[in-house]
Amino acid sequence: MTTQLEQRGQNLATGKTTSAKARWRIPATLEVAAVWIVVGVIGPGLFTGSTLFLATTALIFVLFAMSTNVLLGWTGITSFGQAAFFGAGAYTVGLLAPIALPPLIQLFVGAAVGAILAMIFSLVANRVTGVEFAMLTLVFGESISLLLYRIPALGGESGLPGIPRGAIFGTSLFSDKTFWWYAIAITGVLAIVIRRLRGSTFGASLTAVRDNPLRASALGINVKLSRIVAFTVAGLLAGVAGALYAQLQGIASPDIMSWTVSGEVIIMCLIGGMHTYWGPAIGAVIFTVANWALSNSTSSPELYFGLGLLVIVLVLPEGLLGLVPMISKRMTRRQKVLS
Amino acid sequence: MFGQIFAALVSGIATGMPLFIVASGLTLIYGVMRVLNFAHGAFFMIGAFLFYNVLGGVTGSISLLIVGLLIAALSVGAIGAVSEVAVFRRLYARDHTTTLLASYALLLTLDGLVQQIWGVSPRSQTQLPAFAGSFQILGVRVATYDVVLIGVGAVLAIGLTLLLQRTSFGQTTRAVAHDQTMARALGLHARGVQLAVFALGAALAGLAGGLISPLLSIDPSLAPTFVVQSFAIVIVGGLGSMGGALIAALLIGLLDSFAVTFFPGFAGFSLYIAVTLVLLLRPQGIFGAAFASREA
Amino acid sequence: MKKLWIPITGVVLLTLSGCSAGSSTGSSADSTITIGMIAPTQGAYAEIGKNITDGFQVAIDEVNANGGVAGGKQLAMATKDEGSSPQTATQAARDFTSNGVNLLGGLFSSADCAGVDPVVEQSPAILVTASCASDTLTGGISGTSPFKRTFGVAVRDQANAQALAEVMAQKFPNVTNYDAFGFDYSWGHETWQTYRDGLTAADVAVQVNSEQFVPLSASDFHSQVAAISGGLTGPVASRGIFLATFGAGTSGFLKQAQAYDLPSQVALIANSGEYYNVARSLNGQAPDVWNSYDYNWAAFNTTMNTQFVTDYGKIANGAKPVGWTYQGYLIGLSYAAAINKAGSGDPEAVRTALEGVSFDAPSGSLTMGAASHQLSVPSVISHTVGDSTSSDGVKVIETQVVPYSGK
Amino acid sequence: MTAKTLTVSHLEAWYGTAQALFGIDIAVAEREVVGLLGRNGAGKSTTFKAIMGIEARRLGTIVFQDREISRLRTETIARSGVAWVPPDRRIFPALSVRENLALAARARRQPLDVDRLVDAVPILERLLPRRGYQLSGGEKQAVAIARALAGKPRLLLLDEPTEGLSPLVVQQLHESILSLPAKFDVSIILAEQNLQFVLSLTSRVYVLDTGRMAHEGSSTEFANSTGLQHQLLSVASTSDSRSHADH
Repeated sequence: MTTQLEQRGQNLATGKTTSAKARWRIPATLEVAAVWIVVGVIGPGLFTGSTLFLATTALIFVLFAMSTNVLLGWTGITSFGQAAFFGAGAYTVGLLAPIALPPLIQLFVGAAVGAILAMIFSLVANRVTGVEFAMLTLVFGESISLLLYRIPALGGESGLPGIPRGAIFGTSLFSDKTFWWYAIAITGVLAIVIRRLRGSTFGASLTAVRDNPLRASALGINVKLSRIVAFTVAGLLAGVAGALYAQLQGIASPDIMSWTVSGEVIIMCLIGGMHTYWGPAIGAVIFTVANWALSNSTSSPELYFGLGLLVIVLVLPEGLLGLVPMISKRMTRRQKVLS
Repeated sequence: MFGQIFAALVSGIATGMPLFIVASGLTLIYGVMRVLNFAHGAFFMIGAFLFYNVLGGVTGSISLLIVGLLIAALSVGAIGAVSEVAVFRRLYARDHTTTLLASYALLLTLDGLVQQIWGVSPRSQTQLPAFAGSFQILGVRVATYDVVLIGVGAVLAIGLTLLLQRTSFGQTTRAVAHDQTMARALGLHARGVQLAVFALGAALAGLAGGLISPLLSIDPSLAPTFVVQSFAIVIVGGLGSMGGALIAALLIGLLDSFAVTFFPGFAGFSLYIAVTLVLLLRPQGIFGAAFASREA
Repeated sequence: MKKLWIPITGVVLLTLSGCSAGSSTGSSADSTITIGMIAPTQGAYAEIGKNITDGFQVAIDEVNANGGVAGGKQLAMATKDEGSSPQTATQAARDFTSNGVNLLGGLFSSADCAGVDPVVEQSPAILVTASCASDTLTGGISGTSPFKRTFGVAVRDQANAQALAEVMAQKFPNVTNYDAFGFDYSWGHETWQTYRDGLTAADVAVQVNSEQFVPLSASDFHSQVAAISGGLTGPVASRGIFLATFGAGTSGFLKQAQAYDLPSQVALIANSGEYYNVARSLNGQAPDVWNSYDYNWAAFNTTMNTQFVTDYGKIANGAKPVGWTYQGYLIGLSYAAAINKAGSGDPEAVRTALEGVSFDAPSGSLTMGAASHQLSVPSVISHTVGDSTSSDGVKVIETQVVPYSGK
Repeated sequence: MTAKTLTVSHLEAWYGTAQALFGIDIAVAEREVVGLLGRNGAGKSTTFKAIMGIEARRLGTIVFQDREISRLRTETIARSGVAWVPPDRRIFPALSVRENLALAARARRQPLDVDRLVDAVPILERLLPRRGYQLSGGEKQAVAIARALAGKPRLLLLDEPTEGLSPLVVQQLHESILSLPAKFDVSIILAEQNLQFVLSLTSRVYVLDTGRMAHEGSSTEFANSTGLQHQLLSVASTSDSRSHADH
C-alpha cells in the first residue's frame, strides 16, 4: 500500500503519469502552453454567441478547479470553503468597480484578498485536520457568505451588479471575443505557473505531506507550514478566478459564496481525476457544460447529475482521466492476478 | 429578566431537541462507518413526504400518527440499506472526501427523485389536535408539540445509548466501529452490522422527517436545510458520541435562542461560532471519541 | 497524453447535445412570434416559476384564440431555467438571444434581474420582468428606469408594503405593538421599514417589540417564535405581527406560531409579498392574515378577470391564479399590446411600443410608464383565513384594491 | 502422521502490487504446535493474514479441516474455526474484557465458558470487569489469547505473542500455551522472533526467508543446527513491520 502511494507520489512530483512511459517527452510547460494556445485559437471559431460566453465561464472554472486541486489532489486537504476565496476575488472586483482600475490590477487585488483571507484562515485553523478541518472550512465559508447579507456595502441578495469589464492596453474587453482572449491569456499563464509549481520541490513536498505527514516531517518538511502555504496558494488562485468571473459576468452575487459552489468545484476535480494535472481542468469543462445542458433539457437535472456523479465516484475512483492508464494497462497486460 | 432567561432556556431546548432527533442517525452512522452522509437531509425530506402521503395531510389520531411514523422510518430505513449496499459499502476503504462526495451525489439524486415523484408544490401536514396549541408554565408559553418532541428526543437518546452500551448488538457495533478487521477475524459479520447501522441511521432520519413535518413546509428545499446543522452537531458533539450529539444539539439550540432573545445581530451566526470555538479549542469535540475510543 | 481523446470526445458530445437541446427554440416561421420566458423550473422556487409561465401561457392562448397579434401572427412561448443565481439567469438570456429570441420575459428574483438587466441592455433583446420589484431595478422612485430595455409588471415591493400600512392604519388604528419577522436580506428589512414608516405617517404610534430576521434558507424558527411569544406586551387588541417573508418561510413561521397559539394572541398578522399559495398549502388551517400583493382572484369583478380565472383553472386543475400567475399573464398582455401597436415582433419596434402602451387587464386599464417602464398595477389587500370546506382551503374574507400611486 | 488440521499449498500473496509470499507450504496436524520463524519482514504476519483472508490478495490452496477456505471471507474463515491473535493484540478498548470474550464466543455461536478460559489463562479472572484500554501489554496478550480461545477454535494463529513482554510474563505465557492443545483440542502455529520460546513449545518449525520457505524440519534438529540458525535468522531484530497492521 505504502509503496504504491510512494510511487504515485514520485510520479506526481516528477509530473509523470503511470501510463506514460514515453520515450520522448515534450517539456511540461510547453505542453500546457500548446493546449491553451490551441483552445484559445479554436474557441472563437467553434463557439459563438452564448456558447462562447459559456466556454469563457468554463475556462474560469478550470482555473478555480486547478486552484482547489492544489489542496485536494496535491496536499490531501479537503476544503468545503473554497467558494469563500473565489467569492472574495469577485467581490473585490465589485467593490473596486467605482474606482475603474485596470482589469489586471483588479485581478492582482482580487488575488491578494483571496490569498490573505486564506492565509489568515489556515493560520487559525491549522491545528485541525481531516474531516474536522473540512467542517471548519464549511463553517468559515458559510459565515463569510452570511456576512454578505449583514454588511450593507456588499449589496445583500443583489450583490454588486453592473461591474464594467474595462479595457486592457487600450482594447476594450466589452465584446465576448476580446474577453475570451483576455481570459485565455490569464488562465494560460496561471496554468503554466501551476504546472511548474507541481513539478517543483514545493509540489513534491505537498505530495509527501499528503501521503504520509509523519514521514514528511521526518524528512525535514515543515508539515504545518506546507499546509498553510498550499492553502494560501489555493486561495490566491481562487481569488484570481473569482475576480475574472466577476469581470465576465458583470456582477458579484452572494450565490457564488454558497457551500454548494465549494462542493461543485470539488466535484469538478473528482470528475476529471484529482491525481493528474489535466483532471481538474477536464472536470471543470465537463461539469460546466453538463450543468448547462441538463438544466434546460430535463425537469430534474439533479437526478441525472447525481446519478452520473455516483457512477464516476464508484466506477472511476481516479476520475475520467483514470480511464487512460486503466485502458492502456488492459491493452498491454492481459493477464490478471486473481484477487 | 428571569422570565426572559427562563423562556430562552425552554425555547432553546425546544429548538435543540428536533436537531438532535435529526442528527442522531447521522451520529450513529458516523460513529460506526466514519461516513458523514450528506444524503441524510434527503432521507429526512423523504421521511416528511412519506409521512404526509400516508396520512394525506391530516393527522387523525395518535395511532395513525404512529403508523405514519413507522412507515416513514421503515421505508427510509430500506432506502438507507439500499444506499449502503449500492454506494457506501464500496467506499469505506476510500478517503473521506470521496465518501462525502458520494453522499452529496446521493443527495442530488434523491432530491431529483423526490421532485419527480412529488412535484414541486409545497405541502403541509396538519397537527394532531391533541398535540396542537400551547400552555403556560411559570409565565412562559410552551408549545404542546415541543414537549412531545423533547420527550421523543429523550427516549431516543436513552434508547440508543442502551442499545449501544447494553445489548449484544451494541457490543458488536462498537467492536466493528473500532476495528473492523479484528471484528471480522473473530467471525463477526461486520458487513451485516454496517448495513444494520446504516439502515437504522436512515430510519432515524425518516422518523425525524415525519415527526418534524407538522412544523415545516414540506417541499424539495427541505433536504439541505438540516444537513449543515446536523453535521455541526456531529462534529461539536465529538464524532460518533450519542451523548455528545445530544449535548451539542441542546447547546446549539440554547445558543440560538439566547442570541435571538438577547443579541439578535448574532442570531444567524450562533451555530458557526459554536462549531468554530469547539473545533479550535477541542478538535475532538465535546465528547471526543467516546463512542469507540481510538488508541492512536 | 495521446489517450486524451476519450474525455475530449466526451466534452464534444456533451457540447453538441447541449447545443441541440438549446437550439430548438429559434423563431421558426414568420407567422409565429416567440417570447423567451426565464423562470425557475427546478428547486425551491420551481412552483413559482410554473405559476409565472402558466400565467403567460394563459395570456398568449387567449390572444391567439382572438386572432393573434399584428395581423394574425401567433404568440409562442419558449422557456429556460432561471436557476438559482444571476449567472444561470444571464446564461439563459444569452442563449435566447443567440438563438434569435429577442423578446424576453419572466425572472423571479430581483437579484437575478440585477444580473440580467445590464446584459440585456447591451443586447438586441428586450425584457419584461415578472416579480423583480426591487426599487433599484425600475423607475419607481426616480420616474426614469435605469435600463432602457427592461420593463416591469410587478407592483414595487415598497408600494405593496405602503398600501398595506395605509389599510392597516385605517382598519386597526389601535394596533401599535409590533413584532416583525422577515428574511434577512434587503427585501425583508426594507419591506418592514416601509410598512413601519407607512404606519407612522398614518399617525399610528408604532412600538416595536422585536425584529427577527432569518436566512432565506432557514426552516426552523423555534427560537424566533418563542422570543416573539415571550415578549408580547399590552392588550391583545394592540398587538400585531408583520411578516416580510414568502413561500416556505411564511408557512413554516405560521405553523410554528400556531403551535404557540400566537395567532390568537394578536389582533392582526400582516404580510407583504405573495401569500395566497402559502394559505392554500396549509390545508385549510391558515390563520387570519392580511396580505398585500399584486393580485387576488376575488378582488376584481370584471369579465376579463372571470375569463382569466376560468382559463387558468383549466390548465391547473381548477386552482386559482396567484400573484405570480398574474404577473406572467400581464407579461403576455403587455407584449401582445406592444406588438399590436408596433405591427411587428421586431424588438426595437416592440421596445418603443411598450413605452406608454395601454391595455385592458383584469384590474382595469393598465399603462406601461413611458419613462419608468413600470406597469400601473394596483396593490391588492386581501384578508383571508383557512377554510377546510373551500375547494382550495382558503376563504377570502375581504379584498381592497389600492390604486397605483405612480411613485 | 495424524489427521491434518491445516494444509497450505503454494500460497502466494501480495501487498498492493508487491508480492510478499512466493509459494508457501505448511501442514499442521491435530493438536500440533508448529513454529513459524524468520527474520523481520520474512512474511510471517503476511502468512497469517493470507490464511485469515485479511488484506493481502492471495493465490494457492488452504485446506482447513477438509475444507478449501482460500476463497472465503475473513468472518467465514473465523467461524469455521481459525482464530488469529495479531501481534498488536487489538483488544477492543471501549469494551470490557468480559465483553471482548463474549463477542468472540457469540461470533462462533459458542456459550462463553469463562471458567475454562481462566483455567488456561489465570490472570484473566481479575481482568474481567476492566475495559480494553485499561490493560497493560501483558494483560492484553493474555486477553487476546483468551478471546481467541473463547470461540473454541481448532486452529490458533499466534503472531509474536512475546513481543514487548517482560521475562516473567513470557514465562506465564509459555505455561499457558503449553497447556492449550490438550485443554482446548486446538492446533497452533506460533510465529515468533524469540527462538528459545518457539523451540521449547513446538515439535516442528518452518523458516521463512523473504517470502519463501527456506527450511522445514523438527525443532530439535533446528535447535542443534547453529549453522541454519545463523544463515536464516542472523539479523533478527526486535522491531517488526508493525505499520502494516494499522490499516
